[in-house]
Amino acid sequence: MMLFKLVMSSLAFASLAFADTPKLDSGNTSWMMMATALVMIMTPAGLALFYAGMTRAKNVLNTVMMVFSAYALATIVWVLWGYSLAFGNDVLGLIGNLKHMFLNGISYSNLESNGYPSYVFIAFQGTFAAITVAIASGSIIERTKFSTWLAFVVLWVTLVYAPIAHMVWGGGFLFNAGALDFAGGTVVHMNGGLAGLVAAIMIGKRKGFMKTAMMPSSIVLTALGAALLWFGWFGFNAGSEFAADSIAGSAFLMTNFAAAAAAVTWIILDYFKYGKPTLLGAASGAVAGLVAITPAAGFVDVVGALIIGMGGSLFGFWGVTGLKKLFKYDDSLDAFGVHFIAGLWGALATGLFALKDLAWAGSPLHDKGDRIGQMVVQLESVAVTVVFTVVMTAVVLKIASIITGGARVSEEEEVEGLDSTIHGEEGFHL
Amino acid sequence: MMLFKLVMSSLAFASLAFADTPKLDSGNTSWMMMATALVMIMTPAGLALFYAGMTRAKNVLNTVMMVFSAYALATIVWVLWGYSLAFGNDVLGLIGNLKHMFLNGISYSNLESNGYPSYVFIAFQGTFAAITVAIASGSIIERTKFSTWLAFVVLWVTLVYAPIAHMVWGGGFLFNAGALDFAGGTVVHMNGGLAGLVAAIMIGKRKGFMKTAMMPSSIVLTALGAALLWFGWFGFNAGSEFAADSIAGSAFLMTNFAAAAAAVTWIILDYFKYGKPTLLGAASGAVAGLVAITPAAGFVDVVGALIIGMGGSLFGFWGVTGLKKLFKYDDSLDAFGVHFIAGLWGALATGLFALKDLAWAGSPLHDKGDRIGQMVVQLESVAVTVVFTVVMTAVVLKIASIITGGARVSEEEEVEGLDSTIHGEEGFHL
Amino acid sequence: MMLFKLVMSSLAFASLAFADTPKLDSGNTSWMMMATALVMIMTPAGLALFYAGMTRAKNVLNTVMMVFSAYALATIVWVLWGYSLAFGNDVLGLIGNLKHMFLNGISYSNLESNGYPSYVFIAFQGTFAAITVAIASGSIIERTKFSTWLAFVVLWVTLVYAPIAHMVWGGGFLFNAGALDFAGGTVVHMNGGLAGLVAAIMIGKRKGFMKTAMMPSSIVLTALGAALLWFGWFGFNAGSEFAADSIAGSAFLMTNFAAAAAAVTWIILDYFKYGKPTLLGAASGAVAGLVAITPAAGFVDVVGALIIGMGGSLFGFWGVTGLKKLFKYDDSLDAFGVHFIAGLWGALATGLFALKDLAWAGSPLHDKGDRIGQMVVQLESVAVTVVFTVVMTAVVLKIASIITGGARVSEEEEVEGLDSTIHGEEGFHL
Amino acid sequence: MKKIEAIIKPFKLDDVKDALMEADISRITVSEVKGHGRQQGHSELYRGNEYVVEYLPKIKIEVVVNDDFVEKAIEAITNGAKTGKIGDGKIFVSPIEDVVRIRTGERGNDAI
Amino acid sequence: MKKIEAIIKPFKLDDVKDALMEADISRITVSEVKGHGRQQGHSELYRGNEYVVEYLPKIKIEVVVNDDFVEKAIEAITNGAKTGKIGDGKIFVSPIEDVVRIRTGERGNDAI
Amino acid sequence: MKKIEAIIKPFKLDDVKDALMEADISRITVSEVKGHGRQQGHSELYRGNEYVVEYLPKIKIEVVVNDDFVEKAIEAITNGAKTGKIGDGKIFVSPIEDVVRIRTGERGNDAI
Ligand SMILES: Nc1ncnc2c1ncn2[C@@H]1O[C@H](COP(=O)(O)OP(=O)(O)O)[C@@H](O)[C@H]1O
Ligand SMILES: Nc1ncnc2c1ncn2[C@@H]1O[C@H](COP(=O)(O)OP(=O)(O)O)[C@@H](O)[C@H]1O
Ligand SMILES: Nc1ncnc2c1ncn2[C@@H]1O[C@H](COP(=O)(O)OP(=O)(O)O)[C@@H](O)[C@H]1O
Repeated sequence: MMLFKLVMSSLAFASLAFADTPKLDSGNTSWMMMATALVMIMTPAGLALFYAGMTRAKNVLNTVMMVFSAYALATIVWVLWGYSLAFGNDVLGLIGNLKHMFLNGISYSNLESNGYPSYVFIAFQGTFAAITVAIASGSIIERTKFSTWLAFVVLWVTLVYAPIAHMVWGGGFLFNAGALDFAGGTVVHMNGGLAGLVAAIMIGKRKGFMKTAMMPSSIVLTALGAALLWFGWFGFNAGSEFAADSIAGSAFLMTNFAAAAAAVTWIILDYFKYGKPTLLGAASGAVAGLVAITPAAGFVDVVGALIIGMGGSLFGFWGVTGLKKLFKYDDSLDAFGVHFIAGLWGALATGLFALKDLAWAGSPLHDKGDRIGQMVVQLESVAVTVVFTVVMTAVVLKIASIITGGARVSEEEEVEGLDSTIHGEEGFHL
Repeated sequence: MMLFKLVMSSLAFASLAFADTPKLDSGNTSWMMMATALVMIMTPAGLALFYAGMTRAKNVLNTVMMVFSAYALATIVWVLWGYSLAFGNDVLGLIGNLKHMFLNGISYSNLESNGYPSYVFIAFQGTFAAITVAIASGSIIERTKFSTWLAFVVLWVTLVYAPIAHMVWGGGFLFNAGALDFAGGTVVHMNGGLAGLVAAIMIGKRKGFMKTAMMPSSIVLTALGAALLWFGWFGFNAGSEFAADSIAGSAFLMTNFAAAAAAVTWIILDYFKYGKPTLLGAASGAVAGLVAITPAAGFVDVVGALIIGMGGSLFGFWGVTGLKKLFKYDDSLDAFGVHFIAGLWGALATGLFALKDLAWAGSPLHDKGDRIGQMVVQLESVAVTVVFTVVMTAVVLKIASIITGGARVSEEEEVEGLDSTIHGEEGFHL
Repeated sequence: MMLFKLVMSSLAFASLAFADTPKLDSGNTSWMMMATALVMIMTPAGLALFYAGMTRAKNVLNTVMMVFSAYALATIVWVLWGYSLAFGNDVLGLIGNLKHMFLNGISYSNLESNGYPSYVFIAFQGTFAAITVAIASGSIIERTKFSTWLAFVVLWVTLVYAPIAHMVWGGGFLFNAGALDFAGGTVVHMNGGLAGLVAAIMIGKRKGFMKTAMMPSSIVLTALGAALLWFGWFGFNAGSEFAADSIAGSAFLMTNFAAAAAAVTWIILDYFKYGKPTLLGAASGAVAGLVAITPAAGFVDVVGALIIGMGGSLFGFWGVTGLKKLFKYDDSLDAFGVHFIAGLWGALATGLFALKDLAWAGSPLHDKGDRIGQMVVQLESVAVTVVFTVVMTAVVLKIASIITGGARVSEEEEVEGLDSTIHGEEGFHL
Repeated sequence: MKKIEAIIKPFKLDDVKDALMEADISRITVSEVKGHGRQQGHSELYRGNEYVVEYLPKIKIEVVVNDDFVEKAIEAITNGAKTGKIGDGKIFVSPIEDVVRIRTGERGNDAI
Repeated sequence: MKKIEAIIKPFKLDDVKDALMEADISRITVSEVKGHGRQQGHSELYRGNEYVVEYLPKIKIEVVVNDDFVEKAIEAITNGAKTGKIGDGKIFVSPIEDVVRIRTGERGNDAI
Repeated sequence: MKKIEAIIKPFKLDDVKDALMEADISRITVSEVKGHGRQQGHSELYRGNEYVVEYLPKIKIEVVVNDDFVEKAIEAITNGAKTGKIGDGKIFVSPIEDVVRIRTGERGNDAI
């Protein structure tokens, strides 16, 4: 996110008379609306299909429903109070105040410093909140009560996402530390993936986990989901420049390139380890690469993007085939294995590969050319996110679970499938 | 649609020497091309899947084919003569003349007043014509002859859509009344949904309607279709500002928010009435909310959008579960129940919730702060659309039916399924 | 492609002091980023589904995987050396040099003459390379070794695509001849389709070809793929103007119109020849029309677009139902029949229907009003492409085949299906 | 005890089931099969090639009954499945030597 | 030789197969069927209408054995498939007069 | 009358059908089953875990014939289905006591 930089530059401008009244830039407005639409499609279409294709046919609608409803609920929460908590005036460095509930005090005619409407900024940020919580669903699919999920989404966006977004982007205490996170590697991917793991451990394993074969309903859907995620990620990363300019163009190119490098890397890993290059692997690789490049997109050059992309797959591959087997948690669709692990790599790799010139003003790398200092800052912001997310997700899930009388469906429902038992529907009548 | 406003403002400009030669604005041009692409994807992908997922597997290709061919045919009709009938010089306040057939007299270098090419305006408007007639197919699926449908599309776009578009947007007699319809709640959604009902009643019920279970081929497809519709709707609503500006940004945000509110509302209604929150319900809710916010998108604030979205689901829910059972018409995929009913609510709610400042110049609300007067105008425009559409759709379908020797397939064809009997294909060989 | 024209106009500008430092245009940048995203979605989503729906269920993942991996690999090759080979400094009129490997020497802040970042131009061009090679996969599906395909993609982008792109767009010997090819009819569609045919003949027919019924897994997927292709094609064609301006708007409108005309034409042909209008036909028709209009999009008016679109379907229809039966090659998914044949028609029709005013400066038509001369140039560029592609594709495939120990899977693998034998996965567990 | 197997047209399943219920036969097992017989299949098109679908979708109903129910069952199925057109299908009767109800372990006639 | 046909609950397939393997019966043929019996199906919703799913998914196992394996097979299947709840299913035993192994042309007991 | 049931490899269906036609046996019923026998299934991967597909897709052909057609049918099926490799399948012959043609009500040998 370039918020930091934007603030810097508006400070710079502040000495000039016209600085506080940015003029509408139709090109930037056009781009930011499209970027928002692109990030939107990532959730109810991209992620929903990516996940749905991996679940068993008897739970396919429940999977889509969790993602779809997360998008809708998070959007409502965001407009009503989430945005205010994240971007309202700072309270103790931890959270924003509630002044902008219902977007109170923000006129449709307000413009951000790059000359596009504040309402578009709000909509754009809302799609980030939505996908973050939706990512977490991938870890707890096929066994979680739908009512618990709904409660969790509302609470989590309010009490976990909004504070973290505030700390990192909205003027909170991490805001001034100079961490480099171009488009939300920490706030979105590590955050969502880790919340998934915590929830997966608390809710427990699926019946038959590691024993019976749980075959994916259709990897065709997963591949289509990955393609749509890739498509939407252009808005996610290049949109996080908040302008249609050269940095956005660079972020765009690097995003595409890193994703491609990661997809091919996973294909190769599959080939060497198992002798069979899977389509699930290619799709997972693309996503891992996209996750890894997210914090770095606008800061790196071709070599950096290549290494970050390949590393995303390498670590993601290890996350879903190694780490998971080691600890035997049931991170069903690997939200943790892909989003957290590749996101962690990306956050650290950003410190390693960001170019001094492209790094935001205010970061140790940009201001003093201090790469070691930068790495320390990157680690700090990772550590804060991890601690905060683990603790708060556990609290929030516990509350959601109590409100709804337990987070888990009955064993019979799990065996029969959540589509028919919870939703009264079946995925396919072909 | 902002046409009304645009004309106003060009009148205002007319006193200035340079008013008649708008300059190209690359930002607005960029946005209007993308908005057109977004509305395009709504029909052959969004609506096609939304509908296909709800039909029985034996008719799934026929359903897609009706929507796909409607897009293609309507596009041809639009360029060849439809645009001219809708936006050509006024004839009796009812329809445009044929001067611009084949886009005669319109150069590729013509610009609209916001500085984007007239050809983009024509393409944008064409996608509206296409989706309107495609919506109607949802009511008559699984029993209608394909040849009749093709004839109907050509006639309906020519004789129903073009005149209504002219009356409301193109300089016809409703043009000056000051009705507020931001993006086509009346012209598109009420119009298409009502045409569907008329056709459904004329063609008659499907064999076994209300008796045998007609299970949807795959709600996964329906949910994907809804997500793509939602995505495209950003172009539909925010594109109807015809500029990348603050009002567009506001329309964008409100569209997203109202859709989210509506999706959650339908989930809750499902839960309370049947104990099972269905994915079909969540998807239908999102669409109902999008329909309802369409006429209001650029006029309302957060509270307005919230109420309009929730109301869209409330009335839509009643449309498909209450009204339909009461009158026992076979509106197969609920084009009427969702598009007309939620569209009607939206048209009236626009009068209730539009903000004076945002209302178009020339409307009673904007000019005199007269909300009652505005409601009267809204009712008037609804009434005219309803009467015109009902009568003309019946006439047009009758003609199409005569030309093609009856509008309905034989009973054997209906039982075997339209995919194999009409198209010689089957939906799935898995 | 407007490169030619751009170069012309920058030459014109060269006399002015400020010509070499174009200013950032946020509108053009916004449009070119979106256009790139649109072309991207054509490959791993549009083409992948278009093809996947046509293959048998046992090969559906392999089909997606070939397209998906082609996108990723081609993107890597493009950034690492392909771009330099295509657009680097000219060597012998045939290919660019390797100066820009790894984008060496190109700064993120470089702008193209229309004021958008060079990095966006590179990304945009990369998506063209990717789809071109991916198109070829359609001819050799269901029997080709995956390892051979990977090797082929790398070699073919390097040794076939990059040189042709250089000759036509990058300053090579066809660059100055004045051929009109707005968005890549020759470089992309004829090229990819012909490579497919050559490969299909070399690899041989599928077991049971022309004997057993090979039923498509799901035409629903094919139709969705066609819709996404259509959507992305707006970026492909209108993006090839490299600006959000009037010509782009015209290319946009004509693209949509020609596709619609072609879809309806194929429906009619199906109807008259077989009595059954198929959805596969409607989808194929749309694609054929899009292929045909590609070289002509920014040059023609409504009548030209209509004839070109209809002709695309007419010749495409003949390509897949007539020509193929005559010569009995196994062009499995008709990459040759649709892309080459309709592309050839489009290339020639561009000469016939391009308007003098819209033709690029430097072409015989524009400079001297010489349509005959233009036709000769069009034929020349077609002939060069054909000869070069046929010879080089054969060479490249031979090499790929040798490296990987034969290009074809064993008969048992072919019978069992490539999904399980090569990838260890199955398309559907429903 | 006999097993009665019937191959019928899919859209007749409900009628056959209702007829069996009326004859007090309420336990049946149903599966999807494809039949090849005198009835002609429709044809499918792919790229202009016409493939006759040689196997028509049929439903197989299996019901195991005590000997005195055999004629009733045949009658019920015939009534439910008959359209009078080619392709109505067949009923096959075969001997069953033993039946076990898994839940209770009951055997023979009682287990049916 | 006898054919043993069992209709069981789908999620019991693995247990039944394992039990048969232990009884040295390793060749089986399995198919998906739908059962209608005393067990009640769940219901599906479509637009607020509730449709009871009258046919429950079941698995049919077929195994042809020599006469001295019949009781073993019945016992194995019963053990594997039993939950004690309604819907556990049935086992049917019927005579087989001849068996041919296609690969070798062997006949009768040897071919099983 | 006998019922001849054969479990064969899917890709041999066309050959078997043709062989039966030549032997003047033109009415058959076909269904998809899964077989477990000596033939090893391929394995499927999911996230690096290898699952052996224990059940291989097979086709079951059922044909009911008069007694004098039994050997012809067996021969035809054997010829059509044989590849000589493990997994070629089996043919089972069992008695049928009665046959009814639903369309006409015909019984016994005439109804076949
Ligand atoms: N002898 C048989 N063996 C196995 N299946 C048969 C036999 N005769 C008929 N069938 C099944 O019954 C179906 C209907 O038979 P068909 O010959 O089409 O009609 P009809 O019985 O009315 O003459 C066939 O498709 C086939 O599945
Ligand atoms: N007489 C029968 N003929 C055919 N199938 C039967 C018969 N009895 C039971 N079945 C099959 O067994 C299944 C279980 O039977 P059900 O009556 O539900 O339970 P239970 O055997 O425990 O009383 C049924 O769904 C049906 O498929
Ligand atoms: N005794 C049996 N009972 C039921 N099905 C059998 C029996 N023997 C073989 N089959 C079926 O025949 C198929 C082929 O048998 P298999 O043992 O693999 O090969 P082969 O018969 O060549 O030794 C099996 O997959 C199974 O479906």
